[in-house]
Amino acid sequence: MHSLIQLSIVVLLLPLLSFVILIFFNRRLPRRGDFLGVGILGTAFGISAYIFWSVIVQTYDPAFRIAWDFTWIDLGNVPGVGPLQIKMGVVIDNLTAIMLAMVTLISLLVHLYSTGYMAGDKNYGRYFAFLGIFTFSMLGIVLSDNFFAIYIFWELVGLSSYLLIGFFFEKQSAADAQKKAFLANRVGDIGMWLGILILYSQFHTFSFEQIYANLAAGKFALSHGWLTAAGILLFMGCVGKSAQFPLHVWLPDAMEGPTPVSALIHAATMVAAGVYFVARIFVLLTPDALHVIAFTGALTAFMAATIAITQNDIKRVLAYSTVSQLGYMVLGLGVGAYSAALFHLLTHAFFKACLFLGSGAIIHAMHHEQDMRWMGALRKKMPWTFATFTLATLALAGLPLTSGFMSKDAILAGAIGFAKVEGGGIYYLIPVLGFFSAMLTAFYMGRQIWLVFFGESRTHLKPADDQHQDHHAHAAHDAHADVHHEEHEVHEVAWNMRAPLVILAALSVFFVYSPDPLDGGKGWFMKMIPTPATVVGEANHQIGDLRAPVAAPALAAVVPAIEAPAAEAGKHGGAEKDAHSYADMRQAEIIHAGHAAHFTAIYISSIMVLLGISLAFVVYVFNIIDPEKTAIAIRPLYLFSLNKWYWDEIYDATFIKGSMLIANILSWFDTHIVDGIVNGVATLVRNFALLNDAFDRNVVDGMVNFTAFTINTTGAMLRKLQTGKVQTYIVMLLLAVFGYFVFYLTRLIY
Amino acid sequence: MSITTYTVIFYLFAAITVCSAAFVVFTRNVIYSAFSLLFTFFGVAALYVFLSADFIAVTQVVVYVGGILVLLLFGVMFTNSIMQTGQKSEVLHIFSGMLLLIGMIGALLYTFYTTHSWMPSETTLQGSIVERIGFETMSRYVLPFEMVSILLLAALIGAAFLARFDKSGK
Amino acid sequence: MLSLIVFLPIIAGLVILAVPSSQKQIIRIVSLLAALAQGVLAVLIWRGYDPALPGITAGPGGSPLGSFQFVEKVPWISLNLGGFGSLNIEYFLGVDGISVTMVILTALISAIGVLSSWTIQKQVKGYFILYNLLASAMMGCFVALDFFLFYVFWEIMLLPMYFLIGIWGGPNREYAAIKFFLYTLFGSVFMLLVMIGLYFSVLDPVTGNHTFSLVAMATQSNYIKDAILGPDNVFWRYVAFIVLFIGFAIKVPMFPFHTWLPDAHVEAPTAISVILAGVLLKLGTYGMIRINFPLFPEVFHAGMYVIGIFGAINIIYGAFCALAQKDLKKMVAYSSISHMGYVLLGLSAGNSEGMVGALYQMFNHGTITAMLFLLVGVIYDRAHTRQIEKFGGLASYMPVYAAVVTIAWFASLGLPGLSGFISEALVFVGAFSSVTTRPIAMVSVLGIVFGAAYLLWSLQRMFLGQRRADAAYDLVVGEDGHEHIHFHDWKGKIDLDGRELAMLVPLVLITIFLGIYPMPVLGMLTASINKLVQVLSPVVMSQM
Amino acid sequence: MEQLTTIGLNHYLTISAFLLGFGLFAVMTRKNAIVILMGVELILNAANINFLAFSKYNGGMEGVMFALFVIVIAAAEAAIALAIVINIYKIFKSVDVSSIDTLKE
Repeated sequence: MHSLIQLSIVVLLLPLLSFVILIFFNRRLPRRGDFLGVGILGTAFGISAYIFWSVIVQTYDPAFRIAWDFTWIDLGNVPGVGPLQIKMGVVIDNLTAIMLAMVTLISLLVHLYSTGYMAGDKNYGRYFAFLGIFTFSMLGIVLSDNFFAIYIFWELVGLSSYLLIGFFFEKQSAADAQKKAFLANRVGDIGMWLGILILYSQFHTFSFEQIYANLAAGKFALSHGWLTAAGILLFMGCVGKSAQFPLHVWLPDAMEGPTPVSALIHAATMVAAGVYFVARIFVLLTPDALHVIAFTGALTAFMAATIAITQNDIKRVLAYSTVSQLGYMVLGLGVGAYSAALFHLLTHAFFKACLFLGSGAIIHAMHHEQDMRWMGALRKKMPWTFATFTLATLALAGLPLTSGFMSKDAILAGAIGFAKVEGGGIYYLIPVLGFFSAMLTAFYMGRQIWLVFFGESRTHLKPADDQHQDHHAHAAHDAHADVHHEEHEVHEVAWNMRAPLVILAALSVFFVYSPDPLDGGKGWFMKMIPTPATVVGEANHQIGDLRAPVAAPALAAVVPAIEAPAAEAGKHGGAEKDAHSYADMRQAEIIHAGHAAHFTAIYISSIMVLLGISLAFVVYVFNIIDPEKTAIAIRPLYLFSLNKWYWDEIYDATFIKGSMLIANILSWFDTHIVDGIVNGVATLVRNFALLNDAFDRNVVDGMVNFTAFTINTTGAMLRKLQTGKVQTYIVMLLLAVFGYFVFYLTRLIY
Repeated sequence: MSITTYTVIFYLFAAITVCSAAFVVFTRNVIYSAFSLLFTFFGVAALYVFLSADFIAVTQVVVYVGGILVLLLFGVMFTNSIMQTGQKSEVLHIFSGMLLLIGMIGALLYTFYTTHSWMPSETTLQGSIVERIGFETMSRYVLPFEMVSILLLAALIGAAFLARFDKSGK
Repeated sequence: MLSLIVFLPIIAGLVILAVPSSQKQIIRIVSLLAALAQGVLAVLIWRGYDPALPGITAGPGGSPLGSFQFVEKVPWISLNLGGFGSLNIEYFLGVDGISVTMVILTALISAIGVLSSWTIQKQVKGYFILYNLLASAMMGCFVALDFFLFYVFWEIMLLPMYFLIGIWGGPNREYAAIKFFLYTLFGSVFMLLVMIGLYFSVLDPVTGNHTFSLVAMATQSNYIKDAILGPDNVFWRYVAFIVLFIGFAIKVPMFPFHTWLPDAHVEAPTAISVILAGVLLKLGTYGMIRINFPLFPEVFHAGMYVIGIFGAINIIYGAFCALAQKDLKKMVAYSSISHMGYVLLGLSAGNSEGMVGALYQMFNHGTITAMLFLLVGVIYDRAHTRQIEKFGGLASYMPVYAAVVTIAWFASLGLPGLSGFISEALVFVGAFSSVTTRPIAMVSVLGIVFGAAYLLWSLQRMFLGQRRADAAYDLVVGEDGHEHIHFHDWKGKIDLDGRELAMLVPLVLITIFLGIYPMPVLGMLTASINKLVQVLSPVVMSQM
Repeated sequence: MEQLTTIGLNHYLTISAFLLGFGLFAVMTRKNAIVILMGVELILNAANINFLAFSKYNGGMEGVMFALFVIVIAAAEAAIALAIVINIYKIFKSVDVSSIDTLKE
């Protein structure tokens, strides 16, 4: 076993240890054991950082990959298959190393931050325990080398998300939100599970490596459509977890959880797991599946952005922003901009965590006021928060010199290239939506910054009944809740909450990733995470001829990035496919086109972003356009956005109500029809029995009784003879003798 | 004694026997029955003599007339006060009784007279048989004899026991 | 060994018979000791079991004992029936991988059931005598290898169950007991007919006599060719399979024969619900695996998808019905129906993954549902109601209870890391891998979502949020200034007490352990299942 | 005439038949237990006559011996019977056998 593997397993198990200790002993430990959680995560981060350093910095090899597995379930010598084992294992490649470091870092920072944010909560210890199990599950997803393990941790992440969203379970809305989150995830999970099953049913293994090798070797016996279906179904897992359309509805509601949790789970890590998973399965996605993914991502990005511009809750804006950004990542994967999408995952994780933690700081300082309409003028009171929040906002909006700029542009460039390669037309919708969303992002983030940090303090504007309600809702968990909280001084948060903000903001700057602020492709990340070679070469024969592939020389020039993995795949699977299969060529083309579109994307996106920010300034700073009047002017659109495109209502009316209707119908069916039949049969049998009984009593018993009656009557008659007088008997005896005598004599005579 | 005298005497005794027996049965008075029975027993004893069984005849007289009849008279007197006028014995089943009486006698007589012709064997009992009875009793019939003696003894003791007046009862 | 484990409870029952009925504590302790001794024996059997030996059919060279273990075989009833030949019934016990897991489960659940019965106050003596009789019969069913013996145990089981529900049950107990009894009896009558048919169709290869031995019956070469259920008599073999299947399906219970289950569960006392869901339902599927399938492999093969469809109906239908329930126990009962659907689905797959999953699901459903019913019992003891709407916000006031409920609920909905997940996953893996049942598996996965829906919804309504206005309990402010919960006429501890923890903690630990490392159970199953799959596969059929 | 004058077996048999008939009649119809006993004696006598008659015309001693035993047993019977009748009288205060119908119960 490689020492890195050993270390990674230690990293994986450390948060679990934290969970086990804290869930059982938090009440016996000083400070409810928060130092333990932070310490353990610190250790984990230290080890992860070492792994990151060894893999990325020292080795610096795009094809780096080590794996180790063990037999978890041994099914013995299965008839028809042979020896069959289900294995569990760990794989470390560049992506894993980066994710490992990212997850542990953000988790560590969130742990640290939470010691301030959650201080005084009555379930303080349990909170850290839950953070521990979440981190464990998330690391599990990152490290897994097979579908089964990833599914397990996938669900466990769902559980930790459930537990943490519902951390303030006394609140009805929190309880609703946690259930909604879990169920929405489950819907995605069944798709993912079916996808896994399709692959397993063909190869009898869950391992990524073996499945890809088998696919590359063309051993997939089912039709090509099944493979596309498998890809789309697996993507459904991502739809659930990464809150893509149409399962995005749970993520905004998940903001009911504590804000650090939102930062860790619902911004940086868990929701990114979906994207990470799609990246893991990227090689088996057929072009058709990729199209579905691309459109889903684009639609999600656009839809969430339109919703975000009208939300008033500071966290909800960020939540929809997260959905939108996740849409970008998914879009990126869909269009084949693999590296860019993952790059965005990483950069987004940091700046979005920073934003959430910043918003948490604001909420904390504002005593659990979340509505931006009642904020304002926090710039001076919370300078640290303001600075970091702004930096992260710039990254999110995608202004140059930030990390977000590089990654987002890489995605958009990929999208343009994709549209070009696919032949334009409707495919241009994807980059268009992407750019439009970029503008909206800039707008709503500008709006947020302005509403929160600039202008006048509007705390006093809040309607009284609203306040009361709000206060009541938070009273259960807010140790700091003060009846006169508007009079309370708003001040900067303590160091343990400030430090994470600073670190995360620092990680939102371009030079961390690339020396060239305009091109992420020159940075270490894009170099270390090359687009892997696809394993679905079969498409060559079906649709390859329909579109003219680009010339082979052009290909050779743009595919250095995919050469190494392709060679590796060939080594493993003994791939018979020709190196220039359609899917491969398509991928190479897209990468090539993406590179070509790089500067186009930069220009367009910069313009859009500036447009968006300007619009925000026009509306909120210069007040040239009155937002309220505009809202009235375009009221249907405004309401459409404010009500989140009515998805909740639609789902409630269809799926929830529908399910309940079916449930009630079936339950009625069960008690009245099925059980009714049973009882009916029982009644029938009983009635038959009654009939039978009547028959029995009147006919059968009647006959019996008749016999008895006859005998009785005869007996009664004979009884007269039974006088008890001996003489009577003698008379009869003698009569009999005489009778015999006469009989005898007659016999004698004749 | 001529054969005619012999026959006449036989018929006389036969008549006495049958008529007295009929009287025993048909009279209502128990006392009359008892006395009438005396004649029957005598008649039967006489018939025994005709049948060369003089010893039996004597025994008949001794036992029946001396024993049984006295016993019966005692019984009558024990159970009925002799002065009582209602010494009449009730009857029942008179119809079937008569039917059977006539039918039975008729049938028997019919059988005796029509279906069988009795053939006397060459040797008949002649003269006194007392000696032979003694001989037979002590040889061939010694076991029945002894058993009957014991039975008689037991019966007599039992009868005495049964018929004794209960001292404690009264 | 097996005789001991089977008859130990009956011995305990006889001992109890001698104890005066006023000595309730002694009666309970005797039962508990018997159950614990049974548990020790089960562990010994588990330790002594060689997982490499497959069992299922006659062993190599037609050995009548097969590769069964802990075999006890003595002639039991031998009657000369003149023209019909002779009736040979054997006392034939033995275990293979399929039954040894069930033996362990039965021992475990029996012990938990005794603990759960501790609060029974009505006619304690009679209760425990019947309980021990039931425990013996269940164990007997799982180890009997003679069809007649199996049938005897099967029927014996009915009687105590009838009385336990009918005397110690809820308000509508007579109806439920009668329903249960009639339903099961209906099934067993068919079983009897098939059993006799099989007897006259099978010859013991060693003695040449007719035999009831299931081992001999599972080997197709032992059948007389033109006998009533011989290989030539295809029609009657189908009829026998269907009839036998219905007999077992009633016990499972399979839609549409399931309606006795909610009634029986709602009326039965907690311990009996635990036994019913934990062990009795397994007898249905166990019977299918032990008797129905290996005896009629070709019919099974033809009817795989039908069984699968019924499994899918069970899964989804049960989940929907559970979603609509207002009574918590009824909801759990319907969840049982749903979960037993997974077993059927796994069996219908006819491959190793599915069958191992089904068997493992049987084991896990036993432990998990036992937990669910115990938890329902806990709240029912306190609040005297099971209406979900009568609770709310319990998690704040009963944290330990809420934690255990959460674990149990999540185990039931198949959360990874808990045992239920692995079995469900294997069932789906198997069902999907089989071409026959693939479409069914694709529909059945909906059960995962709806399973989560009803469980989470009930969890939310009962434990999360705030106390409802019409809740079955009051809140009082204690001396420490905190709010506490108060149940009417409940004197005990508000949160779980020691006895309840003693019942629940082992189950929780087992659930977690087997969720992380399933091989202790799966390892015992695989050899037998692989052998069974081989027996059932059409290749083997054609070779006959 | 020959038949009438020559006394043969038939004469005795006829007498015995009459005695038997009267005896039976008494047993059947009379209510008084004593009279019934008398009827029984008549029957016994009828039998005895037959025994002796057959013995006479057969020449053997069996009938004689039988008759002797019958007489002895008749004596015993009479004694017992009378004792019983007296006991019945003591219990029922009557020798009317028609009122003694406890056998009916």
